[in-house]
Amino acid sequence: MTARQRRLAWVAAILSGVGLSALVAFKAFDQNLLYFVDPSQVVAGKAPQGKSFRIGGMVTKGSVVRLPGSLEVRFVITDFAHSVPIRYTGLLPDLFREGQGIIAHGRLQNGEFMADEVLAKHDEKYMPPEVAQSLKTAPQPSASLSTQPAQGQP
Amino acid sequence: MTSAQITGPILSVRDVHLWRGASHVLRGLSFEASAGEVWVLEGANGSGKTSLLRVIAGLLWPEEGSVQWHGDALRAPEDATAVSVSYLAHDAALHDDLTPLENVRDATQLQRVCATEEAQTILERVGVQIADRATRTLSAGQRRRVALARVLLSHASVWLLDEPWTHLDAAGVKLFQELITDKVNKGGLVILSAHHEVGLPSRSLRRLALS
Amino acid sequence: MRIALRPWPHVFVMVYQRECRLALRRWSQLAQPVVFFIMVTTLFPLALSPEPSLLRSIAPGVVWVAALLASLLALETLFRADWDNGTLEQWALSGQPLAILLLGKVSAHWCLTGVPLVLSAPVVAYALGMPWTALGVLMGSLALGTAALSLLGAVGAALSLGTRRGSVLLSLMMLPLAMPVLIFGARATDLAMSQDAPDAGLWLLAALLIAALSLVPVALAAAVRISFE
Amino acid sequence: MANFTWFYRLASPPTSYAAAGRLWLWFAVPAVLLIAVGLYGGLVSAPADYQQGDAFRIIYVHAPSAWLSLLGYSVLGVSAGIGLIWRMKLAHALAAAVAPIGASFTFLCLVTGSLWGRPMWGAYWAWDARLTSELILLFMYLGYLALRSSFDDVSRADRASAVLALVGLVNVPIIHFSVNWWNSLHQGSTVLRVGGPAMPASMLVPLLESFLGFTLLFAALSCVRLRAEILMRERRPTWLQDGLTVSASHE
Repeated sequence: MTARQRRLAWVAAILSGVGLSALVAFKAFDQNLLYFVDPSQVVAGKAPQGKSFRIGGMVTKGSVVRLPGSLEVRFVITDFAHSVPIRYTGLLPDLFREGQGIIAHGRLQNGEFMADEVLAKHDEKYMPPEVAQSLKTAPQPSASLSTQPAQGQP
Repeated sequence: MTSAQITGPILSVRDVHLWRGASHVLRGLSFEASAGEVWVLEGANGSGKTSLLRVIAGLLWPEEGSVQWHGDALRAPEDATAVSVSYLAHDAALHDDLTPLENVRDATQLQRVCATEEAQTILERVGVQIADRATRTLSAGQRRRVALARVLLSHASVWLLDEPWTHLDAAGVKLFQELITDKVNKGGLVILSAHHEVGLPSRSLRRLALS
Repeated sequence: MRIALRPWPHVFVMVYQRECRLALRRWSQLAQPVVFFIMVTTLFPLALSPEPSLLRSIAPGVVWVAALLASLLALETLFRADWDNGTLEQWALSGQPLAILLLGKVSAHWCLTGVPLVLSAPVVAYALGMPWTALGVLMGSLALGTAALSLLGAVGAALSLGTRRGSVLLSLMMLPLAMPVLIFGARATDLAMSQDAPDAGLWLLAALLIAALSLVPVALAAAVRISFE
Repeated sequence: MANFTWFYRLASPPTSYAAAGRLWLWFAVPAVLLIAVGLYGGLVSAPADYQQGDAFRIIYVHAPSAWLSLLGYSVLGVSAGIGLIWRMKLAHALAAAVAPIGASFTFLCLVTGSLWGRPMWGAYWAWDARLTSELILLFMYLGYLALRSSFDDVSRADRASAVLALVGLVNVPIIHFSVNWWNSLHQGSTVLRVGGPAMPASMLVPLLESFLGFTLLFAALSCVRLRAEILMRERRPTWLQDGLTVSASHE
């Protein structure tokens, strides 16, 4: 083998190694890669029992109840198919509001999700408040799409 | 390649420049070495003898100039010089936790199969009797002898020896002068560095003074 | 002039055997990473509290961080002796592919330090109250992960040859790069403990190991060559 | 080989020193103008966001620095590769010049990101995927700089850190993926999302201006630092002393 052939053999070996590694990595994508559980999975009993996990969904309009004299909040999140009630004590982030996507961390207890952390997921849109106002008043069938929580997506 | 190496010089060093930090160690050095020659690199400490040997071996890359073996530009040591060059550095490349026998045998086995008896014989020839003790117990001179046994075992046609007789006693120096003379008479090429008289036959001796 | 060289698989085996021989002559050094691994993991119950549910929830992270640190610590001196005495130079000049020789050295190193780590996992798992059902995944993921870490860390060890402060430097360079191994390994262990499918994490670890096996030897050879200059 | 003579000429220290000296002003002046215009547009004239209010304005610094942190590492990795393969000293000098700049922008990105996070998520630091990736990127820069600084010999430092930069460059997408896999809670990309930017022009134009402005600033800073690197490395050849005495005699 000449030096050139030897170098080519090296390159071929490395490339096939990297290719094989990519193949194996893609094998991993066949598996469950969800980062958080949605309410439908909770209702279907697919959520981890007795263990904390993340739940993601949209805060149902008109569901937020604050207990007077404490920091406790109750609300319901939905993925537009099923809903799960959530209970949380603590300060909520600014972006938390009804109709907004959130992710909560905690565990299930008697069908209720006891959150120890609530994180607001802000969407990908930036607009002046007037524009947002006019969007809200005008009938917008597609608007709900963008406010849905991005499921299983980074 | 086979025809070229018989006629032309084995090694040509052309206009090699080397800086170490801010100091210009080798300044446009050139020479050609052929089979049957002993080249002695002479010069004071810090004159670049070791650096030049390392450039020739391919461990150091010169900033300018080229080192060619048999007319091929040297790229990586294993491309052109492999097997036919044996390099003895300041450090003898011996692992303290291995025995001298294991050390020389492992080194040789990288290139060819080497039986224990063969290694044993060579070690005895260079005067190392205690081949099965840990190398850490050996004296500096004994280590040097073990390292030279490795050079002998390599069957290389070119020897690069950095101060080969450091730490050796008079008998040891004499032994290696004989070995080098023998090597050159058989058509080998030896390049060594030294800072005093080497006592080698002047017929094949070439000197290269480094400043 | 070129003598027929021994085929490289033979040389790989030869280097592997040399490393094992050397390691067995210093077997007390060999035990150090395992002892470190077990000690660090058992520090957590002492520092936090021995409450089983707490230990169980932090167990995957603790085990993996300890394994990561133990691997890096063990690698620190991997090339030092052979670099100091000039053996690596001889390897580079031998005409054999330096990458293969170094891979042989790292493989032996993993067998001698990584495998004991994997084998000691049951002790650690028991101490942290991990369920026995997760033990298989823990050991499997540790085997894949420590192998990848040995390869990656070896590059760091080779790069820090000839520097003034090897030990902290190695961790500083390699910890960020080792993050994926930590994430995948701890995640797979965590999933296995909660009786979920850990497959994704294991596959990803395997992918990392294969990628490291194909790319690291070249980087190692380059790093070692640079250290000669 | 002959086709690349211009390349080698450019790569010679005297030429590149002079070129970087001329280029940096060409980058710096538009950079300052664009950043001024972009920041004025973003911080003053653009309307507040309908959800995030005025806090969203930090995007005008945050997003360009995030982009530059990645650009910096790519420049670092690519020039390290060129330096290793073609043994080109200029490429190593560029890598050495760019690394601290990239690290600074990474740091800036983290600081602005956590300032943004306080009103948005309710915490300065959320273990969000992008922030975490950015943090690991900062650690990679720091590891690179640590390795570089632990060699006495410049050429060895160049080549060893180049290997590390390349290993890091291969690792960047893997780290990014693994961090995403581990946790995710950040908006998708705003400007580059499919179907065009989801931003009105009054917000978008200043953003693009500041992107371009900061990128030019990055280029200008790189030129200045590259000159310093070349000066430091080329103390020995005479072209420098000649050049310096010539320019001194002109004044």
